Amino acid sequence: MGHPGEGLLLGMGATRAQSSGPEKIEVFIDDQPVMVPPGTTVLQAAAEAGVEIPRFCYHERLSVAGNCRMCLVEVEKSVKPVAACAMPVMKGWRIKTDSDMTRKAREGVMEFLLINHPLDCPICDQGGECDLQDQSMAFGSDRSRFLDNKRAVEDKNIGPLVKTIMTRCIHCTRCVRFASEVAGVEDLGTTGRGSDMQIGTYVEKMLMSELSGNVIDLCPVGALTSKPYAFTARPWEIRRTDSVDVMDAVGSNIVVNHRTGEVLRILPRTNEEINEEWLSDKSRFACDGLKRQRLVYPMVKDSSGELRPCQWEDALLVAGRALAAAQGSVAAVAGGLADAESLVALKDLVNKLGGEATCTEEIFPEDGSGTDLRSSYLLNTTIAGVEEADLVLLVGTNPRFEAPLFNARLRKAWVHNELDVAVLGPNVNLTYEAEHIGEDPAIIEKLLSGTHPFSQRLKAARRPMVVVGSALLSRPDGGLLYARLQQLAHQLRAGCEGGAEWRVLNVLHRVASQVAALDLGYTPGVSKVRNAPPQVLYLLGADEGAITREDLPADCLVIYQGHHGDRGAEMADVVLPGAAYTEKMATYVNTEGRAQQAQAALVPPGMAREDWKIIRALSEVVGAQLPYDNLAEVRDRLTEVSPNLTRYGDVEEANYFAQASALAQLVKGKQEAAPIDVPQKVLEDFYMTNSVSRASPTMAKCIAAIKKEAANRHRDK
Amino acid sequence: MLTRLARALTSPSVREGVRGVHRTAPAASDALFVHRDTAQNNPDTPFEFTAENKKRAEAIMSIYPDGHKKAAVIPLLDLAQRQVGNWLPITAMHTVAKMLDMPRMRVYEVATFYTMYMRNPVGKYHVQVCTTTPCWLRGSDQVMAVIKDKLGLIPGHTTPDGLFTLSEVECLGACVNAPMMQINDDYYEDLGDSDVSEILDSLAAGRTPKAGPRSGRFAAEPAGGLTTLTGPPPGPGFRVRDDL
Amino acid sequence: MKVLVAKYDACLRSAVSENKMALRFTWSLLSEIPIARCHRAVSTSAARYVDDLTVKQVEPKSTHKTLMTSEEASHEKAVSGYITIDTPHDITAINGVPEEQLKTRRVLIKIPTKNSMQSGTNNLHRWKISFDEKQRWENPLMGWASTADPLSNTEVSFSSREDAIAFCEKNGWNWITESPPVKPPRVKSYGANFSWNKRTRRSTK
Amino acid sequence: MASKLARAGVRQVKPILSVDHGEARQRVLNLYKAWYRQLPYIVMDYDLPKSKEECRAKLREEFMKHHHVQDIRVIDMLVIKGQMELKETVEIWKQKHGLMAYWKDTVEPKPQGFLNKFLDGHE
Amino acid sequence: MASYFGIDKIFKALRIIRDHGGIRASLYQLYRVDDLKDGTLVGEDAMGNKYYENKQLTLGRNRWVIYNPSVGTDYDGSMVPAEWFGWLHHKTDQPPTKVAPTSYGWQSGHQMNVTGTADAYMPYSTTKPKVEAWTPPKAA
Repeated sequence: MGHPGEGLLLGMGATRAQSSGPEKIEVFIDDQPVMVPPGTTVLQAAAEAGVEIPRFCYHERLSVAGNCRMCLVEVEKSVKPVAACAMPVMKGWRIKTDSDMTRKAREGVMEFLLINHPLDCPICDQGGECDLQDQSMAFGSDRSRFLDNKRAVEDKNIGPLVKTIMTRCIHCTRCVRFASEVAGVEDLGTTGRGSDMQIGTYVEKMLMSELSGNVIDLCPVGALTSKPYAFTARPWEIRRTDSVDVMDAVGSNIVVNHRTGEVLRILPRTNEEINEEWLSDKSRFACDGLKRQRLVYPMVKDSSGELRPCQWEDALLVAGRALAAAQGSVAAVAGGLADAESLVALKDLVNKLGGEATCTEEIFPEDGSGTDLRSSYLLNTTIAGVEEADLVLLVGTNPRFEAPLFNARLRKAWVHNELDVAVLGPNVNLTYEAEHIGEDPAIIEKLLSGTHPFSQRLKAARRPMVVVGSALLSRPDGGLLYARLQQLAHQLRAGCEGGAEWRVLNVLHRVASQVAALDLGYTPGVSKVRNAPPQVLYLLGADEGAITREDLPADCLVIYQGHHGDRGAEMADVVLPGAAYTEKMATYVNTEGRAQQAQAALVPPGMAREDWKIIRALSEVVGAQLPYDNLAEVRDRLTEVSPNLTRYGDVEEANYFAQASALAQLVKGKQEAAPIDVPQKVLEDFYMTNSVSRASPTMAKCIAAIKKEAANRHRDK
Repeated sequence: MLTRLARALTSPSVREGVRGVHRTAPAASDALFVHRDTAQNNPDTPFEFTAENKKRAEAIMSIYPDGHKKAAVIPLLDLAQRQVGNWLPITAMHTVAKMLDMPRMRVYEVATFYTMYMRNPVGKYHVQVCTTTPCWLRGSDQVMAVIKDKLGLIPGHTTPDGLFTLSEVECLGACVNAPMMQINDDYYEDLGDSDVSEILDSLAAGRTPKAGPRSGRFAAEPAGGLTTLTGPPPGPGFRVRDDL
Repeated sequence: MKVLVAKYDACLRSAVSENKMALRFTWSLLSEIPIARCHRAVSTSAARYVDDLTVKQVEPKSTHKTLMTSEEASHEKAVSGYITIDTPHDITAINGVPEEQLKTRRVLIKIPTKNSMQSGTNNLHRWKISFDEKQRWENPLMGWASTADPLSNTEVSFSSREDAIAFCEKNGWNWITESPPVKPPRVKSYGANFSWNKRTRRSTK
Repeated sequence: MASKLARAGVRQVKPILSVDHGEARQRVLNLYKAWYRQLPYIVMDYDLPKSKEECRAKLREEFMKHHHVQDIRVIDMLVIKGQMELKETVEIWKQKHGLMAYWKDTVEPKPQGFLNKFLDGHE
Repeated sequence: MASYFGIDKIFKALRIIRDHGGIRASLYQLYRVDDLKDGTLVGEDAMGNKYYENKQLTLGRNRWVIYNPSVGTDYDGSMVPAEWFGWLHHKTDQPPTKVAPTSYGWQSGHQMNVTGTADAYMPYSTTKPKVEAWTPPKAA
């Protein structure tokens, strides 16, 4: 587990508290004794005792501002109430969270906050889930003494995602702090002073961040709300289903908010190990893509070469006959959004029919240990482990857009733990200062031999991390470079503080299905299919165009199973409509190797079915019936193949670095001269990366807005 | 009992008890705290520190320790404002932000917070009349009226010739010399009717009238001459007990 | 009583003169009056409240008991006691739920997820059960959500996970459970905003 | 997480009618006999298009449906429900179709087997 | 005499059959309208429906319509246009052939009730579907 504040404490007065060990001090919250470590704030101590102190500006994951004053509490023998969020407790303090003074202070603060807050709750999107609303009910006065006009503030246009109604703002500055501390985009601020103060960008410009949606969650009132969700629903009409995000390989925990069989919005779900409380904009706002371009009925190509809707019986028969007639010349390609259940079912089906080639679209080098050792394709340090690292070397990856929440974690460690980051690859803006050591792949060899100036830094690091991106791995010489990096990482482990416990090598994947597919024994990359084209090709949501019609013989029958009409469906002869990630109970494995299960929020639209069921039904039609009839049995099969796939929430230890490194030494090859590159360099490249986000109108609006923003003369170039 | 309660509740004392605490309309500032592109003030407005000012800026920045250059933002903005002539174009803020290696928004914050940074063009002479209570009691209304008559200005506006801008400001800390006004960096105090028009006339003619009290006082001493400290200061041992 | 009323009057007067909310005082004072006395004064029920609990109440003799045989009497005694059950508690035979609703439904037992839009945590103390989603559709009449699944609106909360599991097993549902997220300790310091040589120094301050 | 742990274990509970299995069994048999004897009259009263034998077979089937129940309190509860049902039937508080529903003549059978269920719908 | 033995009825029946155009036609008529009556043709409307009257018959059965043979048995009461409806239902004794009905500019032509036919109005949803289906690209 990470200790976010560890480094933070060292430079400050509170050091003595830490250095004197875990000695705890006793304080009394409403006469109830609690033992807390020194340096704990009053608010945290109260939380320890199960007493929640009202707050607006205080947020666990942001710096302490202490400007809303809502958390005032009485401390015995103190003349004035103290702000609980900023005040560290002292030994023996008796804190009264429900005394007359406390209540009066809260009522007073509430009254001041409401002086300029409009009474438009009935038309406010925050209504029903508004901290101000709730706290004024709980702590405010039941009448107003304010008879004058309220102030009005003009709304700002900060992009297509966040809607601002600045008159509602209570100046908690959570959004300002989020933008500058977590997102690393210093575009929001407070202008003016006194009652004229306002939150905004001063000049009209867009909030250009891949995490901008989080300010909607942070805003305790309705000043910042979601633009795509505006006036859509009320929180009490919504059903909430816990799920897992698949837009990147981080596997952020989400809550799907839905009503009447329609996803209305997606909110983050707290998971300290993965996404903390944040969510990237793509994960949050691409959900309207789930309503566009959907495959809702099976389709079969007719004699004129056009896909025609048909019944399941027909589609299964056509696909089944072709599979049976192929005599084992069957191959499968899995896309980035596939779940472990359908992956295992598809692999079982193909193998049962005598096929060998089950591939993924995403490439991973097979040289050296390849995908045989689990530790060579995982983010071994784990995402939370970044907070313990002191030096991170990013090779051929732009985590800001490939895994925004991993990047947020890096930034957090950079801010709080004095983490140093170095980049080998294009010099992209990572929102924090990173040392750019070059783009030349030859640097890797130099780092290994210790001749590069940066090697000294790497050697000196107590807990270094090497993060390899999929852009590097998909290079023609990816296998060679990766082998060298494996050796480098193994070399660095010797000098590490944690010894064998600290794992240096990390792979940051781009797509959600990759780790599960590799765990299940899929072959990364489609070269197998390309070299030996099968008679029947089964695409499981493969939409990235890794394999095209041109790669296949004319008589090859392509079966596409997925949820969106995209590149895969366009080249298919038979289309089987599957379920999107919000519509199935499914297992996803993130880049750390952490299996997580998504609950189904909706049922698949129209005639679409859950993916593993389609494969199971097809297997019966072909006559190679798969031995599972329900989800529990499929998961038993998953456990049989790879037990970690059903240990939900846990990261399985993978620790075969020495072996992998030994095998890596055997890898020989020619190194290309082309510089290390990443596909996603600027924010514009972030929004549309898979079939769901490509179908999303909101993502299209984001790209359009960014293109328009390029002409904004106020933007700091 | 209930009738008594009802009577008590409707009695004048209770009804007055619920009167508002706040009766005045909130005075909105005349300044706008967002930027609007205008012909004079837009991201293309040319601004560059002069060579001389650049040297000054370097000197200012060198005062602050390494890594804390940002602290120089206030003096640098002031320097820029003086260079442009009483106001601060947005490009000047951008230049300062770049020099100090800080995000533009942080400079905007500073520039909007302090009222002495004028974010829109002002005249050559920025006339700031204090109308806070002491000045008001001593006739700041009259001062305002004279300026209005003379220049045809209302607060927040500039004369067509671009010479004068009038602002009504809160206390400038010269209450003993009320009424007063500030023109650019100079305080003109103890203003009578003729003083105001005389000052304005001489400014318009290109002369710089003498700053300070117009009543003949040196500074803030009593108007009718000194009432204390008239003699020479007593020597050592003054009022000390004889036996010491 | 008289004293109290006088006290109440005095209080009311002072309350009014202090421009406080007189009504609140009225209630707080009324609550000081002993309940029993109040009862006698305002109760409309036919049964009189018995003040004196020291008098032993004599239970009227019933013919039912008199006519009982000794066997019946011992049975009645046994029934009023406890019996020992060693089979799992399972009420599926008597709760009238169709069989397919029992075998195919899956219950998720967890503490509700915190709504990330709000900072309050008071809803996160009790365990809730929820069923797997069945089809919903928009009702063509009004556009409201319709479902054919009566269990989908089940709202039952439990004080512990074990209670919830016992309830699900009693009703014959398959269950899975999720643990609430763990909260690591976090060091918060206002001073960090102003630290001299750390990156936590905030220019927004 | 695994599901369906058999949570047996001896518990002390309040009885409903019976204090032991023997007594519960006696109650069940009594109820069965009462129904059995009443069946000819029920067929006659309701003019059921079923013979006595068919009705008896159905009666046996309905009782045997719960033969696995071991919990004394559940048995008691089932006896109480059976008693209520009998009373309603004898007093002609029910209608003919209410009784005919036991035969489920008009109920469409649900699809069986994975493929049939798959083709039929979302289950 | 003939009436006493009911022979005239036979003659009458024969006459009716003859009027209807023979046995075959009469049987068809019987099959089509379940009735075989003799009457005078009062008129014919624009749709080709023929209106008959036989004052010998009892009120309520003395005026009738034989629909256009082209509709076969697929006829409907609403095929009678408004001007003949009044006469047919004894609201007036003047058939439109005798007293032409007043015609106004705002009147529209007669339209039978199309319920149950292919022309019937079918209510349809005007709301957008929640999920937009993908349309495959047209083959080149």
